[in-house]
Amino acid sequence: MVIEVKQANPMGPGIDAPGREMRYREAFNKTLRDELRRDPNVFIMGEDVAGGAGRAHLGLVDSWGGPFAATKGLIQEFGARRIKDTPISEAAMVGAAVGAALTGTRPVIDLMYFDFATVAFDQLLSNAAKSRYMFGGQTKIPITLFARSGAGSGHAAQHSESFYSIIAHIPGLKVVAPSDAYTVRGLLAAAIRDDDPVIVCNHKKLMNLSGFVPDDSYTIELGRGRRVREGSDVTLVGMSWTTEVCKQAADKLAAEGVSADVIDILSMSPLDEDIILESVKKTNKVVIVDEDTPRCSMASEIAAVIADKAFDFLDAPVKRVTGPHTPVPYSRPLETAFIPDAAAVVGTTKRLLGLE
Amino acid sequence: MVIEVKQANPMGPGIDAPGREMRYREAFNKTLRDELRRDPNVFIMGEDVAGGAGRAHLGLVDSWGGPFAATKGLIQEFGARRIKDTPISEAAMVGAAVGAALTGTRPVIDLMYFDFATVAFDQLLSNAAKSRYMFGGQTKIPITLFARSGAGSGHAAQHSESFYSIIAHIPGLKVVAPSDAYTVRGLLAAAIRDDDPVIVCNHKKLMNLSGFVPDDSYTIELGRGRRVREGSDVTLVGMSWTTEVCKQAADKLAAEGVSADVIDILSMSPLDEDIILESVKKTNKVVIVDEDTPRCSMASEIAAVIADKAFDFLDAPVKRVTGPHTPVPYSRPLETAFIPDAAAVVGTTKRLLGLE
Amino acid sequence: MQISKEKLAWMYETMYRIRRFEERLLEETVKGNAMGVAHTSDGEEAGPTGICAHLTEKDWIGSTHRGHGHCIAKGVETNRMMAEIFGRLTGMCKGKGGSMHIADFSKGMLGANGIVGASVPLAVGAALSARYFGSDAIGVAFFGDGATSQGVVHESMNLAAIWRLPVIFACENNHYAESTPVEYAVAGSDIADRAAGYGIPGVVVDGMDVFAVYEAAGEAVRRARAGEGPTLLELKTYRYHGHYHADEPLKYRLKEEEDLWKKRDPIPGFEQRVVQQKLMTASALEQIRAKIDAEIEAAVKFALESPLPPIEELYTDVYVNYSNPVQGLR
Amino acid sequence: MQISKEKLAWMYETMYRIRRFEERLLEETVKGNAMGVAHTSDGEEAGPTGICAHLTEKDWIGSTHRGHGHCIAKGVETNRMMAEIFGRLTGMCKGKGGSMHIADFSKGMLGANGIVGASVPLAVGAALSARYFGSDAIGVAFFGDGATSQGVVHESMNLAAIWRLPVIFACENNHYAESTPVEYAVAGSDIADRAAGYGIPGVVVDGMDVFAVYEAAGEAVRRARAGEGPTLLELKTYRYHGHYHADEPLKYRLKEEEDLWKKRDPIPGFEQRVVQQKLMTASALEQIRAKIDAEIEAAVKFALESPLPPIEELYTDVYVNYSNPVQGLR
Ligand SMILES: Cc1ncc(C[n+]2csc(CCOP(=O)(O)OP(=O)(O)O)c2C)c(N)n1
Ligand SMILES: Cc1ncc(C[n+]2csc(CCOP(=O)(O)OP(=O)(O)O)c2C)c(N)n1
Ligand SMILES: [Mg+2]
Ligand SMILES: [Mg+2]
Repeated sequence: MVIEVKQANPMGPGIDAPGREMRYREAFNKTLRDELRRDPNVFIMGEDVAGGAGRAHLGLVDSWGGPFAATKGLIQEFGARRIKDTPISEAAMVGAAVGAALTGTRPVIDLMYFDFATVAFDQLLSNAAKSRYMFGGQTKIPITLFARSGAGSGHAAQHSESFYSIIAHIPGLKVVAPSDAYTVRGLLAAAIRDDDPVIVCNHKKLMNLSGFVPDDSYTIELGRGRRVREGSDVTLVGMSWTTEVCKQAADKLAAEGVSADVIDILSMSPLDEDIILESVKKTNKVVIVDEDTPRCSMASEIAAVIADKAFDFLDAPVKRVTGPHTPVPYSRPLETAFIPDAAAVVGTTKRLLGLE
Repeated sequence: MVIEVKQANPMGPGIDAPGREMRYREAFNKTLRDELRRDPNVFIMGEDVAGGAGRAHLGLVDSWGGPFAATKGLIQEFGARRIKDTPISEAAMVGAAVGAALTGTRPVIDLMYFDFATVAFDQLLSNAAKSRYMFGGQTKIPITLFARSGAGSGHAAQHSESFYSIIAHIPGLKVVAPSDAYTVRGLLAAAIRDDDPVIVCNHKKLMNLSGFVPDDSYTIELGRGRRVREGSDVTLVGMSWTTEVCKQAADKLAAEGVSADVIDILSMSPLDEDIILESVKKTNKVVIVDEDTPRCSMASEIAAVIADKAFDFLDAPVKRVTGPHTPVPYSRPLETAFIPDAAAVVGTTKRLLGLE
Repeated sequence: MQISKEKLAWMYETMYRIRRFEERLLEETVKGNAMGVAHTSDGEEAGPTGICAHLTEKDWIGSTHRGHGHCIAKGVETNRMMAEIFGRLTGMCKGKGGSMHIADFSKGMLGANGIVGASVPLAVGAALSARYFGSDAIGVAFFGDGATSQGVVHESMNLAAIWRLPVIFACENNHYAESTPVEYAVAGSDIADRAAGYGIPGVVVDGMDVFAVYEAAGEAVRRARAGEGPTLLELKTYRYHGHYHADEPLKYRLKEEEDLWKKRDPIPGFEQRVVQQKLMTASALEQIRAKIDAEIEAAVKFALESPLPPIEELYTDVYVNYSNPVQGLR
Repeated sequence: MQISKEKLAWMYETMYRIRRFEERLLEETVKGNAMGVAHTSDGEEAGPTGICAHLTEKDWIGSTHRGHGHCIAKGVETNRMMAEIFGRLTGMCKGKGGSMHIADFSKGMLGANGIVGASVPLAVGAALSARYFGSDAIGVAFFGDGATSQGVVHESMNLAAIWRLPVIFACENNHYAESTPVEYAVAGSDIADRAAGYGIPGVVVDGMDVFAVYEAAGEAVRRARAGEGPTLLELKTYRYHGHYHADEPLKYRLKEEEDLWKKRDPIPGFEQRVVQQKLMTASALEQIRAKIDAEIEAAVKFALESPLPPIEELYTDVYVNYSNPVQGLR
């Protein structure tokens, strides 16, 4: 089933389908289960995805259930053949997943924290991304990787990365960043069914938020963004957690009489340039909000696309609101200050509109 | 000595210093020697940087001299203590370099091909870049890494990367890309003397080009770009090899009556925003030329900076001329087509100026 | 094995300091006073204590996400550690690092590290420096059983072996990596067996017995200082609590197993032995405990009363010099 | 060890095909007909031949930058290999991969790979697939002595060992990684010794003797297919030429050493043995050589006469589906 997303209110009862409210993490888990049922070639690998590996004989199963309970309850239904606990060997895991994908399976990898993509980075860049091209299109690499990104949980510099841009930069990879329970279900399903390597970024701050999710399985096309607020004075572009921030900012701006169009990009590669350009052509002003550090970021890319392709429609500088060019600090007040918030977006927008 | 770079002709006799023409690779090697002499805490590690390791007793020394002869002739003067051949363990090498830097030495690492940064990527991102911050400024990490970037030598997808943007994205790291024999000497010396981790990218196509190099040692400040052609109609921004491409394009454009200001950024992080913005404020039009793939690239970053900070001066869309969103192909005609050339820059510029 | 009175007292004090620190930290974490995640190492005290007993401030150690014990054994002050975990400006890293990134370069502590395996190349690098400068300092890498599956650990062992670097690979095999049992994730029988592949000694050590650790480490330190190259020590040990403060270990291990390990607790084991052998008196031990109890209470108080870092700290310490900083584009 | 007549002939043909391919390729490279860098494997023919003799098209191999021998032993057509190296559209990868990226999925050849060590996790992944599908196919990872220093190789061995995957780790120890001697870069005595750390068999094999390789590989293949897990084979061998076409190996090794190895050349060694043992006649061998000589000449001609890929090929094969391609911003 492909559910049509009603632009006006894509996350609530606007979706014509039976469903219910559930948390992001629940929608994620449910989708993994759906896809494992749907396609016998799909299997999951990762550290502690079941947990307590090899201890079923002691009555200990599903002892961990994956980080943030992503894979909780799956081993009971699918067994250790399809829910595979691994050693702490991300490079071998991703490399083996590529090898397995090249030979007919569809591996899904839990990388735990997004930061740990770094230890498997060569496997991503040199094998997952390039094999199809280097081998002249002989093969495909249907792997899905997922990981938790973002600051906000007191995990400090090595567990709080948002470097989507690094992945989006790489030809051969795809990257998506769901922003709520509805989109994680559709994007994760699309990622797993896609024949190319896809990285799914789940922001920690989204995990426990609830939203409407249809009962039936559905996909959201990779490479399509969505409009989450309709407005005319300024375009706010959000991604992952900052879509939530942009919605909050739009609500505050509305209270001050400023009508913001909020675009949630959802896919970072491919990027839905059209929905962004269309909005900017309408509002003539744009603020791009990205938690990641600023240099060569998704925010930079979107700004560059706009400055090229919507230049004639722009009435004001293209603004970026991003994290600072620093690692993520530990202490809560600093960590909070790192993450772009609604106040920052409102402030930048009002200055842009000459309202402050 | 700090040599003043005369803006008009920074590479030729305009530099008031005795010197001579030499190849890029020779200037590189000479600088390593200078810095090894200058500071006893500087040492070099890498695969085959001397070559034939452990065979001096057979009369075999300096058997390889590093990729592209970067380290040729150094072991004779500095010995195996300071010119250290390593196994093919980039991650351990970079990690150990960080550990060594944290404890008082100044390691210089030859990563061979830029692509191999991927296998050491975690050490760069999680340790080299973050240690100072995570540890509250207790320490510094004075390491220099150098590697060969770019397409053009028939090495195909896994040996032709230009992903500077990935490194420039990371807070805590610095990246420079010399564009000729003069700048490689100054930037490499500055990198080695700098107290932060610096990555020096040497484009393969620059290696054998010659240019004027002063005899005395000098540094070029990290974070400063330079103007290599003075012009008024359009700004061309180049980096690494594409500076050469921009110069060629500027010459062709000059022949057609178009006066191009060519900015060579030299440093990617820190980025000299001022020199770019100043030029754009003068010419009101800009074409950024980057061999790297386009998404979240240095070209994107520069475009984003311009679209924000020079918006009011822009008369036309901000244009990027980059490699395509593909890996680097092997076959020569395809590889040649991958790399932005002067014709592409001229074409884009003329379209931008309404001349085509 | 001869151990001086001072060293014995130091060992007891250190083990007990680690224990109290971890216990109190867990309590404070549950109360919400520690800002982030906390991985405690109670149960594993004998390892860092027995090893660091041989080290001075000029030696270097690399540590892990479970690093409090390493820090303490290397002499890092508990009040500045506690303050760090509480996110305070008075913390070892001004509150910017937290539990997983406590470092003290003045004490030869290269930093706890949140990336599994990272301690290993860093300690090798410190050993490389020591050799470079001709000092007799050594590096010690603490890492877990789970970390043996990180490629860089292997690379580092090979590198240290071919260069005969003065480094000790101290693998704390506490039998679990998160919930994953070592017998599932690590091939081969003992982790110490890996050493043979690099032509270096690999020694299985009772990581619950500080005397056994002290002895094995003594030989490894001697080798390192003498230029004979690295040693791999596998310390068989156990963490009493979960992987982190909120983890419930009985989901993946049996109560019986926990009980067996706790019977071999390094602290009472030490007490019995020194009292029996009349090396220390019960009241001397008691005095040490009282002193440490007070120290840790003071550390909690110090941390709680310390100021949070000002927002400007967000932007500092990224570089030594950076000409064009970008402070977030707000 | 019983070897059928057909297999014997296949072995000879394969070794000689590799030899001729490499020799002719070097000549063509010097002429400028091969577009990029070429790493040749003459001297090392016995390894891939003796191993692949046990494999069928459903088995998988992973390969290296020095991959021509692996390709040929696994049945990849020499004309399409040569065309690939000449950058032609008729090449195995349409000229987009070149020497370091020849793959043939129809033959179970997972691709040569320019990243040292990369073959290893890929072959482990193929073995994982085989196990997943319940087939008795196996994976073989060819890699060099230098590659043992890449962390992912270690990680992959551990992973394969704990999962008892049907994979063979075929380390071609040709004693050099570029100019670096194995005794400098690789700690321990034999690379095969590393296996013990993972609890799997490690076997040193005379990599210049195809019969020795065939025998050792036979047992490794049997183990793998029987579900007994991986084996590490260390094939002691030698590359006759430099690291790549322009390298001069006498800068880092002695003529005497080269001569000693060449005395043990696998091809004349094979000839003498089969003729002596009357398993094949000199004229049969001669016929095979003539056939192969002609085949390789034809391959060179095929490659030279083949078209270059059209520029549009630059943009294809990046993804299976990608909704918004960016074709370079020109
Ligand atoms: C590269 C990397 N992968 C995964 C993790 C997540 N992680 C943190 S601790 C841990 C388990 C470590 O086990 P072990 O090395 O045995 O140390 P222990 O926790 O038992 O002290 C894991 C998987 C990480 N921090 N780094
Ligand atoms: C990760 C990585 N580091 C470095 C290189 C450069 N390089 C290519 S081949 C080679 C030597 C490989 O030696 P070995 O594994 O023994 O294989 P051999 O060339 O002897 O067949 C090196 C260092 C690379 N391709 N990949
Ligand atoms: Mg453990
Ligand atoms: Mg070799």
